[in-house]
Amino acid sequence: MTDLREQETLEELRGWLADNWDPERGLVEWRSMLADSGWGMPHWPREWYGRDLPAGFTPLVDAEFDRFGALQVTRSGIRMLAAATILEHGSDLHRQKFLRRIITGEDVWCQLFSEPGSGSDLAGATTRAVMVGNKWVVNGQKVWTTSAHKAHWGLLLARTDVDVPKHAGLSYFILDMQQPGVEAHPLRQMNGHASFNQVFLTDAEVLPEFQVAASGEGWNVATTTLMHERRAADSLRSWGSAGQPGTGRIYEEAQEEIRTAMAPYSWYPQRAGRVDLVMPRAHETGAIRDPVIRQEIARLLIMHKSAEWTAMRARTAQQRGRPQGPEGSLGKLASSNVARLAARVHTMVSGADAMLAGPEGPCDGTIAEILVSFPAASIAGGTDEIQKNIISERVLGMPKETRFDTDRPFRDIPRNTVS
Amino acid sequence: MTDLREQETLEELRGWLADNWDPERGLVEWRSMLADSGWGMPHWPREWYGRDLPAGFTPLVDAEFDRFGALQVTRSGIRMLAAATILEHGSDLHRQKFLRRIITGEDVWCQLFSEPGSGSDLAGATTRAVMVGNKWVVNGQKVWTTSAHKAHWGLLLARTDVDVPKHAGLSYFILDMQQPGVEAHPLRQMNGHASFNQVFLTDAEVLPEFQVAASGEGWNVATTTLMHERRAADSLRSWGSAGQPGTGRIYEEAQEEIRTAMAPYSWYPQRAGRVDLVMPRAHETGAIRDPVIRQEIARLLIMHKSAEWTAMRARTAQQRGRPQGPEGSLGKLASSNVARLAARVHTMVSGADAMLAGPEGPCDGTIAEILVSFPAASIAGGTDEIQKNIISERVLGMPKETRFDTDRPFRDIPRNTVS
Amino acid sequence: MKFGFSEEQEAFRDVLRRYFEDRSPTTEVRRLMATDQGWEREGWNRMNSELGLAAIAIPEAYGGQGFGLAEQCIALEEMGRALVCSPYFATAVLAASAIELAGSEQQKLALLPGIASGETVATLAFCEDGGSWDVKGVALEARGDGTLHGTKSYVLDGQAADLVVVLARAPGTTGTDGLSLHLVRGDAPGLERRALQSIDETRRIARLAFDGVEAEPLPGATAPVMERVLARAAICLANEMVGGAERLRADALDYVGMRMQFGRSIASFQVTKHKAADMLLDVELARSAAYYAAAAHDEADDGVVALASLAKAGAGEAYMQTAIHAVQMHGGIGFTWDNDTHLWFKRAKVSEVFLGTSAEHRERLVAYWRD
Amino acid sequence: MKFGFSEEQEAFRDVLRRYFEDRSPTTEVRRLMATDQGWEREGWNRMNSELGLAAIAIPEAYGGQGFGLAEQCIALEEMGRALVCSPYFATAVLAASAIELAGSEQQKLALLPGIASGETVATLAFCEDGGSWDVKGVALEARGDGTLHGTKSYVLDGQAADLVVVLARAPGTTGTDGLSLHLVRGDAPGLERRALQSIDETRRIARLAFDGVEAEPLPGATAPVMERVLARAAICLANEMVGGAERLRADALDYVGMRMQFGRSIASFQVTKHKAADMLLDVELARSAAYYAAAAHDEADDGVVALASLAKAGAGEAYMQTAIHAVQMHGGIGFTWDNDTHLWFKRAKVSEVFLGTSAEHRERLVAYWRD
Repeated sequence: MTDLREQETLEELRGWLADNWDPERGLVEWRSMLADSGWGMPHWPREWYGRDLPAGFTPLVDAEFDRFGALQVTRSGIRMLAAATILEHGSDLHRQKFLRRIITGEDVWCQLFSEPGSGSDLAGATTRAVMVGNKWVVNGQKVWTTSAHKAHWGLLLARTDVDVPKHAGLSYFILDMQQPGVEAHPLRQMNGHASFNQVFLTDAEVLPEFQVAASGEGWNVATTTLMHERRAADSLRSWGSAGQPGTGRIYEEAQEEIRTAMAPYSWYPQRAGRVDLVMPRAHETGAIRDPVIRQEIARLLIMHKSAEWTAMRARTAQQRGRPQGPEGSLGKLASSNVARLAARVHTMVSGADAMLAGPEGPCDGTIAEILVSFPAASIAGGTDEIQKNIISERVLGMPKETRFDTDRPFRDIPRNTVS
Repeated sequence: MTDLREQETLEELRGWLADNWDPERGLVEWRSMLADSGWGMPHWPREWYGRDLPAGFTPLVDAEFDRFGALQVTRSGIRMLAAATILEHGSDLHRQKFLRRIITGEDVWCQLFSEPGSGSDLAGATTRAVMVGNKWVVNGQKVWTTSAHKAHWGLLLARTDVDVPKHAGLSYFILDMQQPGVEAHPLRQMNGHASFNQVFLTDAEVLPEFQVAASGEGWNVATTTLMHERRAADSLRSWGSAGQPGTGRIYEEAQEEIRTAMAPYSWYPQRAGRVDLVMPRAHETGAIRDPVIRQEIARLLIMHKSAEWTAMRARTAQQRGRPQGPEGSLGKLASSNVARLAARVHTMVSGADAMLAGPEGPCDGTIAEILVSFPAASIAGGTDEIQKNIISERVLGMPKETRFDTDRPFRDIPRNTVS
Repeated sequence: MKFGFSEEQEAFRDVLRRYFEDRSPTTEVRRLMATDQGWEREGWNRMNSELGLAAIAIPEAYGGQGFGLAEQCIALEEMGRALVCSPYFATAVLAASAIELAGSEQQKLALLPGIASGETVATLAFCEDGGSWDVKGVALEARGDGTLHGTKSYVLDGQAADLVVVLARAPGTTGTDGLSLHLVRGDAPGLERRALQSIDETRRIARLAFDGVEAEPLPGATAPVMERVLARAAICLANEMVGGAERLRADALDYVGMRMQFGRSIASFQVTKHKAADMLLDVELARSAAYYAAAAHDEADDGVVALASLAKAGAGEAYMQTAIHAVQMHGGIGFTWDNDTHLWFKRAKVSEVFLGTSAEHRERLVAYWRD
Repeated sequence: MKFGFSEEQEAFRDVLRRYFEDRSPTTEVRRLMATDQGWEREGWNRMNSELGLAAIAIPEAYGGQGFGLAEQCIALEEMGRALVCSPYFATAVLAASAIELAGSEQQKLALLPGIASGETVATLAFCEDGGSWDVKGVALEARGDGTLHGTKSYVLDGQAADLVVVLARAPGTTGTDGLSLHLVRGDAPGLERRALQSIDETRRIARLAFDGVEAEPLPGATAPVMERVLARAAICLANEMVGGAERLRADALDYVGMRMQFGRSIASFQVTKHKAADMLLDVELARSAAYYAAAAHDEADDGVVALASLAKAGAGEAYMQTAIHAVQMHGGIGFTWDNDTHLWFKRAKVSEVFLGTSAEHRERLVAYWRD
């Protein structure tokens, strides 16, 4: 876009905001206006709630909302993965039925990809979808599903053909979560939280028009969803730490929405090791005077700051339009090392108190939560092992692991008997 | 053997020693008498310098030599690997020609297995032996060969057929090392020592009768040699630390022989990390007062003592006739961890002095030698990676690595271009 | 010293392993850890009547079996392996050692038979709010009138114990001077007991407040005696930890052997194999140190205090490392409540600091061995 | 703070990399390390006349190029990568910083141009036989008559330097009091210089004995100034170390990619792949810290002394770990003299303790950051 067009567009937006923004509106009402005007998703097509603006222009639009003190659409969570997937691979029926309520936030979505038997190996899914009469009938079990218990719709990856190689036998569906064949049970973690669900699908039904793309195209569609997942995780973080609200009904509703959406993630900072608590705790317990513990604190701070600066280097490179280099891919691995070391250091700093959980435990139990949450840092979102495979193969160009499961019918591949 | 037979045998030995032992004899003269009498190798067959006694009886015989103050045959070094291999796989010609001079120590032997292109993968040897006229003609390069420059005979593994799978195309020869086609060059290590040789074979010749077993049987024969190698390494250590000599010509000759044989191994204790020096050095430098260094010293001592006790458990189990369990296989891996940690601790203890090599360096340069020798501990005699493969596959029964090189002609296997 | 187990000892271990496999599967552990007390008299009594476990190391003269620490450590290793919920450690290790080493003949005759039979559940109240297992950190006062004033914390099974052995000091003393041990009934007036919530739900700890509690002194409590009590406890804990680490290791190995991803067993990935080899080495080294320390104790080796610290520090690192690897080898499943790995993971974490952190024991080791 | 390199800086790096690839291949490194001095005037002069490297960070007013530490660190990273044999670190880092920060205007005008042009090879004599890079460890005396008495050790290029900047203290002072810096010509009467044999043959160190050597004082030497000199040196060393570590990492990766065992590339083994990933992470984290510290220095960040220690400790661990992995990935070949890996391995070992050990720098970091 030329600078001139930019200026005109932003002026138009300012006018529109001046005419329409009112903090006493309801959240859904305001978002409906954003959907209709296209200002909520300016890079989407005009016919689907957007304004056909280039993607790079969206940050400028958002900045204008900020300056104005107006709320923008919350571009977070599974529903945005759904939107991206539907825009790219869905039918007009899907776009018509789902996109608007994704923008307004009225529908809750969940992602039904992982299974107990295929953690790192998503394409090994065994949940079956079979056409019976004029409907797809789905049976199987999904896991690590956030919000399944309150979701309206689920993005489902299921196997429709076992006689072709694994990636070729998958199909992609939009599943009505509020039907009898869908049961969501909370999945309790070792830290006591239950942020995820297991979803049992027993003769759950999907109308043929709710299939996304053709049968056998499921892996391809899922790849689109997954590509947006990492980005969504980042925006989730910034959503959770969103700034001070203004005064008015809409801010209250937005805060309430954030609280609800963030509740399952309350332990995520602990999972990452809470490096921020190390120094204050060391002063509190007197461990700061112990030269042995000081060494471990230093090790942790060195690793943590170096990882932060590595991420900063990656961002700087990106902003200068350079290829990002290896720094980006290394972040996940670094953060799992930091979490593990942080748990070690917190243990040393707390000494015998490291045994205590609950409100009497150090920092109201936060230290205990670190000590029983950090193992998730090296598992969730791709295990350390998967990260190292990716770094060695994609960043360092080393040979790929020989695969034994890609060139023969799925039914012949050895599969899990345990989960 | 019954206890009665045992007693008779030992009495016979005592009588023989009383009649024959004389510390003023030459070493070779005495060992010739041991060969003729069979007392030097009592578990060998009577026809080949032994007495057909059960292997378990040998320690009793040796103890009797000790009590008497008489020298026994030195059962160490490559020559003993040669003897074991020849006894098991050799022809009578080989036994006749070599065994006696192995016992007397007149012949020096070396082992020509490793090649620059096949370190961990001995069966990948590419040195070729081709029958030309009525002789085998050998071309290739061997490496990590101790004593090649002064050896009379070499145990050679060479490829005689490239059209069969790798293990099936190897043959085993006894090579005359003092012929023109054999050139031994010292191989200098990063620590400055040159304990090994590279051996270049250029149209070296082997008479057909000096082949051991049939063509294509080489890997099988080599396995016998390798089985005895570990045991030889142990006895080498005890040989090197053999007790006080008595007085007399034979003791002097034996000491001289040990000195010569041990010279290439002078840095081996440093390779292992010299844990024994840590405490004295820490007192000397004052590092013993540094709580941070004390922690690292403790870590090292814990690992070192635990490894020692693990070896002790293995020996105790063996003595009680129990299966040895995993303890034995773990020793090599533990000692490489100890060496690495010891180098770290020595660095901390020495501080800036850790930079200094040579006579002015700490402990007359011994610390420096540790710091540039310890990496060999995790490589020599099987890398850490190979040890972990062995432990996981043979001890823990985990699946073997998929092989791509065992079921097709050797000529079709991708091979090294670099060494 | 040569060491290793006799046929009888191996047979004893086999009996215990089968017993606990039968009596203490993880379903039972999960049931008990959800109870208020964390264990039940019934199972505890059965364990003692059928196997006489609390009696193992107590001298025959006091109603025990008169075996050594080596035998007791076999039991502890197996209990650590099965994560048995019981007051064994508090009673048969901590309290029994304190009474045996510091009690008068009369006290031993009066108290040890009850402990040996399992009838008396007892514990040792050693450290206080600072969390230090160094006698220098003791502040609780035993006054001239025989009453105790102060608090103890992290007391194993402190809330359930019938009998509490309490470490105190004379008013005005510091360091290693003026120490004394005292017997207090669990229901003594002036004693207030409050459960602390531990990360490890299979083993309970409590905070005990003494407000002028009348107590009976044990005559032999000095700093060196307390050092021996702690050394014995550390050796026992090290063996228990080795049992837990071995269980985690073996279970993780089984799991990766059964688990398929990408059409192959996870156990076939070289990285998994090497991790399994490292785990075996970690556990075997810790095991050797734990066994050696127990054997040295029974041979009345002077160096046993140092060896106890060595074993405790070694086992502490190995157990936690093994637990971290074990969760990782299970992947997402290993982070769930329903998977059993976290039960041992949490025991590992708590054992790492109980009786002193690994760093503290390393420091002690060097202090003992520096000459 | 955002940080990263400008186009100009990247271009500068490219020029240097090509230059050193051409001028300092390992054949040349091996040739020079076998000489008495470890480097040659000819190559040193060429490097300065063609690239002006010694001048980079010296202010323009004193004949330098007036760039920041960031630019100098690019040069050091590339020198570390190529293991260039030269007196650069001694001259352009140690001596130049000391003179710039503690010299009088007149001294700077007199001395820095010679250093910037490469004509003057100089060094800083800081630590003594105890091997401490803490000013408190300085014992060498500067007497009232302007003469120096005492010894200095581990002096980089101390035997070859034309000019030695010597850290001393006034008789009777201790700690951070009474410090002073002095200029001494390499051939001054009463100065005895003796080469020390270093593990790292590519970089020479010497012991200097001062027996009443007449010296010219620099007026500005105080403990805080020396702290800044050391911080600058530590940042420079960290960047040099990162260059070396990266070279080791990249070379080992190339090697395993070419090396076949068992009919497949060693690089195809999962354990090798994961080790390569870990090595990349180690080096990248150390790199970020080294770059950040240099950038902070140029922004006159108050925290630069702490950041220097952070960068030095981080690079120290990463370099040595990378060197150990690199030898291992080469297998037996990596332990031979003819393979180049050991050249960097030894530099890594020496750099680990030069300017203070990693543990010392970690301790300093916490001391700075504790509030």
